[in-house]
Amino acid sequence: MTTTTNVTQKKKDRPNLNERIADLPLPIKVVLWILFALFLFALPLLNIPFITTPDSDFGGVLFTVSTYVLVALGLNIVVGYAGLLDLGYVGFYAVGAYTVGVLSSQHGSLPWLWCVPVAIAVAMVSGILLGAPTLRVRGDYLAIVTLGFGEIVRLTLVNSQWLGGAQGISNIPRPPGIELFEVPSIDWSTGVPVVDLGTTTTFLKFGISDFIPYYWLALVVIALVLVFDILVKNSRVGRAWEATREDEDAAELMGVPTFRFKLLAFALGAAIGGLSGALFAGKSGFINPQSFELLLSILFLAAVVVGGQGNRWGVILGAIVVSYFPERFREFADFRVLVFGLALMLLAIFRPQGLLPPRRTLRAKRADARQHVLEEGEAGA
Amino acid sequence: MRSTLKFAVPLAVAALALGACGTTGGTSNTPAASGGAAACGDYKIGMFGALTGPNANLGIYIQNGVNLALDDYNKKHPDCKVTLENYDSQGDPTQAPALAKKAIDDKKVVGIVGPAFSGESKAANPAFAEAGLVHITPSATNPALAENGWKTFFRVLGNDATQGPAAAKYIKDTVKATKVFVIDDASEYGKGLADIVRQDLGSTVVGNDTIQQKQTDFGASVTKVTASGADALFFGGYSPEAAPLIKQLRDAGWKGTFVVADGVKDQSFIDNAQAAAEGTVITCPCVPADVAPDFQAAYKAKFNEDPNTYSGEGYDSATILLDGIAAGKDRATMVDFVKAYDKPGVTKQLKFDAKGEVTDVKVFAYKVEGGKIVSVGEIK
Amino acid sequence: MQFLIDNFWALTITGLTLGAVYALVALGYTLVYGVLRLINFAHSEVFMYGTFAALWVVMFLGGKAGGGTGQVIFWIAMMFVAAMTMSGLIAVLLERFAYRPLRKRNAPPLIALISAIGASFVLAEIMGLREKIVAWVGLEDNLRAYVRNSRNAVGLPDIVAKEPVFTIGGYAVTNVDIFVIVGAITIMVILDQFVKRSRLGRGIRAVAQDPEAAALMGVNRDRVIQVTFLVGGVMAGAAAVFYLLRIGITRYDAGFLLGVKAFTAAVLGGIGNLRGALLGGFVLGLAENYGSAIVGTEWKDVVAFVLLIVILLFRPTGLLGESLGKARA
Amino acid sequence: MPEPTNPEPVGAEPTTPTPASRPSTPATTPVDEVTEINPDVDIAPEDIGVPVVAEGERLLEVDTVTLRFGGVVALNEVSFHINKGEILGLIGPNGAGKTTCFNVMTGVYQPTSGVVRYLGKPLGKRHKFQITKLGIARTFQNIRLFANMTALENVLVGVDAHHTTGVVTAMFRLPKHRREEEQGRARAMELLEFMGLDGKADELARNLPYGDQRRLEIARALATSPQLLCLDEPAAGFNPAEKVKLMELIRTIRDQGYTVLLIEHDMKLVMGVTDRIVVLEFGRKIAEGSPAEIRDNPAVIAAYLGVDEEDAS
Repeated sequence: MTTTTNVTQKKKDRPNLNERIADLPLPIKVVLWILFALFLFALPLLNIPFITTPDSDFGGVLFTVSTYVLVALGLNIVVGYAGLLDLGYVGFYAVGAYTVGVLSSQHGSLPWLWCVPVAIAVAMVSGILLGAPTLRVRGDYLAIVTLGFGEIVRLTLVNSQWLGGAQGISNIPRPPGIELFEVPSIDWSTGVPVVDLGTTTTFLKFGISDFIPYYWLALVVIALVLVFDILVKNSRVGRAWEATREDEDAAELMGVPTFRFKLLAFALGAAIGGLSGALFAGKSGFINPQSFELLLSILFLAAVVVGGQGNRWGVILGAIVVSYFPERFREFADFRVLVFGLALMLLAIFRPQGLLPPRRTLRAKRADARQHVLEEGEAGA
Repeated sequence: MRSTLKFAVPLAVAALALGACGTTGGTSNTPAASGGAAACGDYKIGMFGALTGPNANLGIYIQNGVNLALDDYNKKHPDCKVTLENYDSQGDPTQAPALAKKAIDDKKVVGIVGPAFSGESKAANPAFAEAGLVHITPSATNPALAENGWKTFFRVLGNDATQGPAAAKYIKDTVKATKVFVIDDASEYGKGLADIVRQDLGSTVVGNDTIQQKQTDFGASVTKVTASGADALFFGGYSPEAAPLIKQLRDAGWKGTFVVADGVKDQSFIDNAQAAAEGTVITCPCVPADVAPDFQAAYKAKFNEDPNTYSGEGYDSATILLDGIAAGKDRATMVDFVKAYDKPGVTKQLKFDAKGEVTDVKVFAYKVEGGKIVSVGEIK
Repeated sequence: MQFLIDNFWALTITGLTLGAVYALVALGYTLVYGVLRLINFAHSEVFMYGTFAALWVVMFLGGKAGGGTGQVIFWIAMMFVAAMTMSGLIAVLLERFAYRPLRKRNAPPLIALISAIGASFVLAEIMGLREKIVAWVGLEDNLRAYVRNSRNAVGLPDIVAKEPVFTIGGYAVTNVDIFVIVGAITIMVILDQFVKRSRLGRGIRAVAQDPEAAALMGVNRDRVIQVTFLVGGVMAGAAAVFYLLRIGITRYDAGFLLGVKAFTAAVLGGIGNLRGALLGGFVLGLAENYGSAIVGTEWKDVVAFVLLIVILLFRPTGLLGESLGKARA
Repeated sequence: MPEPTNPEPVGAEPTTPTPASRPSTPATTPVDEVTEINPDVDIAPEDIGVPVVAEGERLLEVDTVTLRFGGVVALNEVSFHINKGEILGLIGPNGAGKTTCFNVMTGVYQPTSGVVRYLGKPLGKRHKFQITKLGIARTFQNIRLFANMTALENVLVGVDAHHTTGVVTAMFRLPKHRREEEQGRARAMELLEFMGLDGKADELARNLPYGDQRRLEIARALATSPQLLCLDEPAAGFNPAEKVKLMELIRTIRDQGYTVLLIEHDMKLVMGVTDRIVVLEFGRKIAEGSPAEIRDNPAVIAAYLGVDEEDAS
């Protein structure tokens, strides 16, 4: 479907970046995408000054960022698409991580790879178990119910010895790897980039302290989830979610089984949360309830809303902001959280639609502006 | 896509400009070493623990001790100063591994004081062990930490398995309690300790309860304690919960003896519980300050307060590493140096067994009297 | 279970005192929700600032154990004045800087939650960093006693000696217990009457019911919202004093958990409903205590949240429903 | 009922949950160029597997339905029926229970007593979406489009009512997904074209002029391929010229094979377009008959006496 409103016509003389990219021939677009993907994969090795975190290992930070991105994509289905306010998302993240922990170390010795599908399934089931009775409560009530769920999960982890209690679970196996070749990194310490053969990463060795392979793994998982997200969103399912978010009663009367679709969103969101939890467990080898505090749920939600709920690229950006900046600006030390809080407030005030608002709001704004101009014109005439 | 390219070009320029200034912004703010002596390795030691955030108290007490040790060293070695590199984990095991990696990648770091908590230790220590970087913890007391076969692991204080029995012994022999109630805070430290006490006291335990960290209202626990008729209460946990707990117990008219461990040995416990803190028995595998008056005086001179929990342990941990640097050890040879170390520190004789546990562990009993923590001697 | 029966009154009275604090804080959530339909996430910090104000004023007045009756009454009165002023002020500032700019820009409702989360971080961290901030300004010598160890808990001097007044079912009810429960209910009744009878109260109800109609009727919405925040803040200030008298200590992050509980109480009773907040607070306080007695203290919060979920399943708008706008509020 | 029942008084529409989804009100939106419909586009209902009665037979029957909210009797033993292929008008003064009646027929409310029969069988207790699937579709008195979705997407949601694509089908782009998507889009575009909205398929619903929003609502309802199309005051906020167009539209829709139930205030419109009329007052049926009969019915005249229909809403 092509848009033929006067908006685009008016802007034809100076098309914006998105449109210029969209106008590029397909092969060039593909090449650009591949280059971009390569750049992402190479990022922890490039050690680009200013972007690289000075006070913490960049590979490790990038892995953390990518788990946030994954979580944000999952939560975006729940909050952004289906419009359900979930304040307990960390619960599913914990369920995923602990499923891996329990099966691979605490009460079993399954390899990590086997645990991942189980973790996804268990998280999904927990999403359905929570959602089935509670999705009938509306809006803000759901927020507190999910918040309660997150806390129930955490407290159960702390107080249940079967799950390791406060000690957590150690010795979780790593993902299987194959050691193929060494990838050198770039050293900038002299001011010009030099290939540093001394600091290398073994391609696909999931070791104890080199987090770059985990980051690569997370990137692949993100790519898969993104494809899934795009395919599902552009279908009957995505439309049903949006309709439910816009007007639940009207959607129901237009033949959308809203409850079923809300539950579906909840289950899929939970599954993705569980998947990122499983990744986290596989990377850190040790989990305890401290990694699943309520505050994390709030940060996850902040990632989605700050980025632009409903826009997958927006929430990715939001997740990066929320997880990367506190690591990048460690030099603020004790003032980090304060500055982060201020940044959230300023973002809320100056980018109320999020950093990358969803297409719908962008277009709505443009159309509103046009209407405004028309009205003014009429008034003037 | 084009935006990325556009973005990349000025970035490269900026990076070059930065590079021209001599720093990349990527390295830490280490002052350039002045000494040109061949022996001077421009070494650093790392401080790994919570320095900001809600758990920062303990980390800062340790850091103060470490800084004091560094001052001593640098005064003696003005040509070849050692600097401190902080790895602020906020006590969060999620952040710990990346920080550990950062420390490992910085080849100038020859040893780590920390990690301060048991949780972050489990997350970070495997990486240290793999890299062969020594880490001496001044505060992580979980006994299981020593059982992982980490060759680089050392601990300058007694673990919960040494303190727990001592606390139980004190309750039995000195307090002579016949009915003991045991409460823990579900934390790794508190629960671990309380479980040992429960086990050692056996049938004299008349009741158990578990509270949560950050809890402030203990109405139900207070009712349980008073209803049990206990004449002593052991609490495994930290001072933020201990203060309101004892306060609310005393308000409810409970008259028994309150026994706690080193997690509560903290002036803020007394400041906050005030009159209710009087008579509290605190066990601690730490030497009373009057044993090392010089350290106490130096600490007070520098930080304008008395040394606090684990400051002395922090000082000792750093001193071991600094002695190693003075002896010309680098990262690879430091492990053996620490393993063979045997010198008196401010808290105890510093000598380690094969697992990295300090051998000379004494547990002392302290009592709150007149708003001060006073030593009442070793628990033997 | 036997334990619960044996100690029924002890658990009930302590549960009620805790519930009173929940209820007063819950009012702030409920009022703001009623008028703006948003969760004032930063309300917990409003409460926390109240506890510090009350504490500081006692320190400033040199309050200590063993004061005469007149002195104690004066100290407590000053605690209320300080805490209510501080909390009210913080609440109004919060509205002014975190919410009003969003309202003016017609931001989507969720973004207000983000702004509130940001504000909550900022407020808590300012309190947690007060030592450094004061040092920055250069006042550390004058204010050391107030800002020392700013990440640590701070205790209220023992200004009130807790005396048993009468015994019920083996539990000696203390003067503080009575003061907290009676005081909280009295304040609630006053607020209820204020909302029901005063002009401003009617304005609050009108805006809660239908903002557009209220605007057409000449109600100044901004002013009503400001007053709502102020009233919610003042209630949190009162709660702060009761909390301090009962718990005895506070900390820069003391608000968070209590805020979650108070919000739970508000939802339990029916958010937007003043009497619901009172009922929700007391129910939650009791449930926590009874739950601790039956299944163990470590499951106290789990009991609270499970209760919430169960109640919402059977009464999706809380025990008393949403009704700030309706006459019976 | 599993859903929380709406506590609001009789006849009131449930309020929209968030301000964002509230479509612009007629007062503020300027009425743009009048969109012309294309009556020649074939929009006949698709075969959706619902048994169809013959022309002129009873499609839906309201049988002595009573509905109480607490102590208030909203509907009192109301009975009437709709025949296949006709346009039935449901009229009455404000608060007569028209919308409530409507809600009972579309499954929003369950009758306290009495029964609604559809294709000869009781409608019974069903989810709202199931009733839509059975072939009853409706529009709303105050427009309730999916404001932040495009016109096309709005209609697609309606078309989707009879689709079954789920996550797995969509994820692997199975043939069913492709087939449903293609057919769905074709049908949606057909409907938009019929309504004269095909040029605005990619506009967000909230940005459409008021008249187009009304038409889009009808298109969305038609998209569910209903046996019975219920229009709740479709002419509200229209000027006389637009009302004439609307009458034409309703007739065309009927001619394409739909049965129409029309709730309307505007007597002229109702008289001009309907085949039969049912009149409600205070929850009771006071008259039923052809427009001519209703016009002369003394009870109806009494009920409407002094009520200016033009301003009634």
